[in-house]
Amino acid sequence: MTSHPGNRAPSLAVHQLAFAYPDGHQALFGVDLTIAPGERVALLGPNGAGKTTLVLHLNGILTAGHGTVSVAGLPVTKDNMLEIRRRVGIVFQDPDDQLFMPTVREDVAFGPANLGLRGDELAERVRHALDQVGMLALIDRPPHHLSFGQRRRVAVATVLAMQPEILVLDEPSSNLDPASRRELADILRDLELTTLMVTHDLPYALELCARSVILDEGVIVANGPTHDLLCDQELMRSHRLELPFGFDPKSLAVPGR
Amino acid sequence: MTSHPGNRAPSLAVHQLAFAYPDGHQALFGVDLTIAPGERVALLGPNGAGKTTLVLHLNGILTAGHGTVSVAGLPVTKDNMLEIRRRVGIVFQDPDDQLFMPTVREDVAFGPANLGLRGDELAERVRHALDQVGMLALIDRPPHHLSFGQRRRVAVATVLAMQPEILVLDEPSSNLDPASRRELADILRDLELTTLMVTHDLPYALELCARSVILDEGVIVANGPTHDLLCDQELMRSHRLELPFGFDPKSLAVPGR
Amino acid sequence: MHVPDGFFDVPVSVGGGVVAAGGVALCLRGAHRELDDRTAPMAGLVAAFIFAAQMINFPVASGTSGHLLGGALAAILVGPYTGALCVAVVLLVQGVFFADGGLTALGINMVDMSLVTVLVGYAVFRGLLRVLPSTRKSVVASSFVAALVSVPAAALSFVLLYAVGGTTDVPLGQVATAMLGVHILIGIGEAFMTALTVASVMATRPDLVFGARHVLPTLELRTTPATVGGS
Amino acid sequence: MSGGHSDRLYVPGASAVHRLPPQCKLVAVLTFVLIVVATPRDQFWAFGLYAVVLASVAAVARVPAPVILRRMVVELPFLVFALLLPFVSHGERVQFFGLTVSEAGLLGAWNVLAKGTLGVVASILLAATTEPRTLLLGLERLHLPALMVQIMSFMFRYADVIGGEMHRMRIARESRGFQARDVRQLRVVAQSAGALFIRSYERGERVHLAMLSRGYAGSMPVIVDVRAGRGQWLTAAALPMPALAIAVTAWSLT
Repeated sequence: MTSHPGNRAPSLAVHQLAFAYPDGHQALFGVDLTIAPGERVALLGPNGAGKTTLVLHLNGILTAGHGTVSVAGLPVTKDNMLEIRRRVGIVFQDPDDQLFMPTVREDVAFGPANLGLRGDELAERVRHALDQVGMLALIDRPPHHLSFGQRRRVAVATVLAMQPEILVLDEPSSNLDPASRRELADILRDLELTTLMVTHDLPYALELCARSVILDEGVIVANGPTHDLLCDQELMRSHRLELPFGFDPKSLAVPGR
Repeated sequence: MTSHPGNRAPSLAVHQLAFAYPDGHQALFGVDLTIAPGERVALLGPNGAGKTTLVLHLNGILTAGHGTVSVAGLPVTKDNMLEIRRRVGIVFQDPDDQLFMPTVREDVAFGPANLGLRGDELAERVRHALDQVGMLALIDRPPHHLSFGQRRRVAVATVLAMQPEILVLDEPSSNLDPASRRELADILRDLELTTLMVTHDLPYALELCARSVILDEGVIVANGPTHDLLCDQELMRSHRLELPFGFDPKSLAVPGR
Repeated sequence: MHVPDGFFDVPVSVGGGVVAAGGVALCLRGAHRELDDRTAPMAGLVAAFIFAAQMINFPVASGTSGHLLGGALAAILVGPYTGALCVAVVLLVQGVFFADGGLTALGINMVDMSLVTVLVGYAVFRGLLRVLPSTRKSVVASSFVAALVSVPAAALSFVLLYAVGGTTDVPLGQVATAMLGVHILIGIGEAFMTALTVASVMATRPDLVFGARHVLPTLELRTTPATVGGS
Repeated sequence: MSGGHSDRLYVPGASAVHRLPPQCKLVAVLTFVLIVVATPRDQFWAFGLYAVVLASVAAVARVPAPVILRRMVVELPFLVFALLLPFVSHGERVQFFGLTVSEAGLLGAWNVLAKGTLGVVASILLAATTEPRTLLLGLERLHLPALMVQIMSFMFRYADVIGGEMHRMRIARESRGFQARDVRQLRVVAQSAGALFIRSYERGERVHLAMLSRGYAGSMPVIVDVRAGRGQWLTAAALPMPALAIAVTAWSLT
């Protein structure tokens, strides 16, 4: 499903993006970020660094004060908003915000139905997406009857059903118990989809993403292999990114894709 | 403030506690747990193990179907509920559930004011509690406008202001960025207060608590030094407690108190 | 005061239904004008809030407790159209899904508890704000009076409808006096609850109090020349 | 533990009543209740027969009697009102169990009690045999405005979420020694309500963002639809048709 010929346009290209909120508070000061097809990248940074603001630019919820965003070559503009929102699948932090329909089936169908899919084709999309996250058995359940970990997985399926070019996850590991955390990691790895993962969870970033970027005060201050960044104690500390107790990336082999 | 003579009654003594919800679902099947004054204990266990049910028994929000709970020698009964709620300070997982007043000051004053404190004594309690969590400077701000990490710390202060015998924390590290996580750990360590910490965050448990208990399917299945439990891979796996990627307790010295 | 079936005769029940349908249609249009494509989720969440808030029991006198009706509160917080719409949705759900209030009396219930409370409550609120100084205290005080008046107003509209289509011949003057008396008492509870809730929202998110947006302070501009080196 | 109560209404089952399309059931119940309301109050036997009709529906749907009785408590406030009617009404006085009461008032009380109770039981049966979700689809088929149905749908989805937040806020309050004893505590209760409103409103904004992110452009896609055939409409008529026959007889006897 996701073969990536080498000469495709980057899945995501952010160029010199700057943005100020209407109240005058400037959150982004010229962000550059390129993600190749099939890559998994972690977006790290302290609270208030501008991570959420950046994410909301990727699918045109916020529109740039300056600079450009393009997804697989298509620029984010008013005219092609529907196609952009198909291509960029954002999984928000609280699954209760994302699962707003009465049943799992309808929730997963919501996105593709907005794209015009109907009937068998729609049903097949829904089944496939739920199958990818291992939640097919719960298709007729109301979302509020699921456990938190199950809801997070269904939230991922709602976005997969749109067959996105890039998956953007906001704190995917938050509030998960250890087993659910690992199960989600396995799912994300198996998807083999271009992924941008916004997270505070540095071990999770290292486990899943070969490359990381650090955003602080509205600019990208570091960009490189996750393992290298995490081992640079000076860099990490200066951006309020401290490794958790007992976690030593130096002792680990660099995880492959 | 917290000197602990050796022959005091245990801060918390739970004996043969069993409980079923009105719908018939039994959540606890005879729990025994004793915590000595000044001890910090982690309560581990998978989702649905009964952890929240147990916590709500500690201050009498739920009352036992069978068995007893006592706090510093005082049994949890209807007659001494106010004193029990002073003695047991619960910090809930979502600070938004706990903070509802227009300012930080009023929120922290809420508990001690319910105990009858007024005037200078109340003001002093509030200032002291906020000082303990390093939030004194934000005393006049609306909690709603603080960052998540700041709200979690204010939530701890709302409970400290009641000068509890035992501090009970539900997932204290959830949703915190790495620096806020460490800052909270420093605060909790400095408090030197009897603490029961309900958590999925195994590294955090190891960092802060010398002893852990594992609750699964409504019974305590393990009780011992946190380091030993975490190193017992068979035990951990069988209760859906998996260590996060890159975290190896065996490589660590046992942290002292 | 969710009226059950059998209280009103068929013509008044049907008439109430027609008026309610017209009123709700008007509110749908008004809410859509205010909220645009946010109408469905926002009105849905506000309706869920009212539904939950009606379950909050607050102490009235020793032993007894009351609960919020919420018409005036909804109108002040989210505007009259969305407010009336949300209360109407709550009544519809209570009637159809919880058997609380008769199906044939649904129209009458909506007219009394949604349209009349919101209309009267919001009119009083805005009227008072027009004559009072533009301060937070005025907003809170106006909320108090608006809620206080809205409850007996609903009771009065009930009595009027009963005079037209009630199924039992009762001395209307006495009933009106009794209904008003009881509902002024209920209104006092409603007024305290509404005013205090509006005050607490004003303290944290004043922009979320629809009826008082014009009371928001304008941005402060500091035009003094900057000192080099800071303070 | 779960804060909401919308789940408790539905009594799962696979009876003929459960299987009927929701729009058929809605129309059947509404027609039935209208007929009951229009029946002359002094034809006491008619109301007995209506009760028999409802009891047979309950039997076919296998909704246990205790469930129905328990839910009938919503009617209680009006029971009190009905009991007052004989004492305050105009008209001739009669002796009734040793009390002097108004004859018209006595009939009025009977009228409200009988019709109100039949209406409540009919609504309970509707909610007990139809999932809320399905009932919403039925309302949509009956041309309730789509926006209205969507608002109700969001309300159902989030009533439990907000109820849960409210429940947790109450536990957190009580854990800090709060007890709502008298009027003086009203301020605290109202502040919680204010905080709950802000949380609900902000969640609404986040839900809207999540909808936009999945291609929402102002109209909800129709994903599930329920159609009713002639046979199902005829089956549903088994409730209002006997009622109509009873009512016509009752009218002709007055």
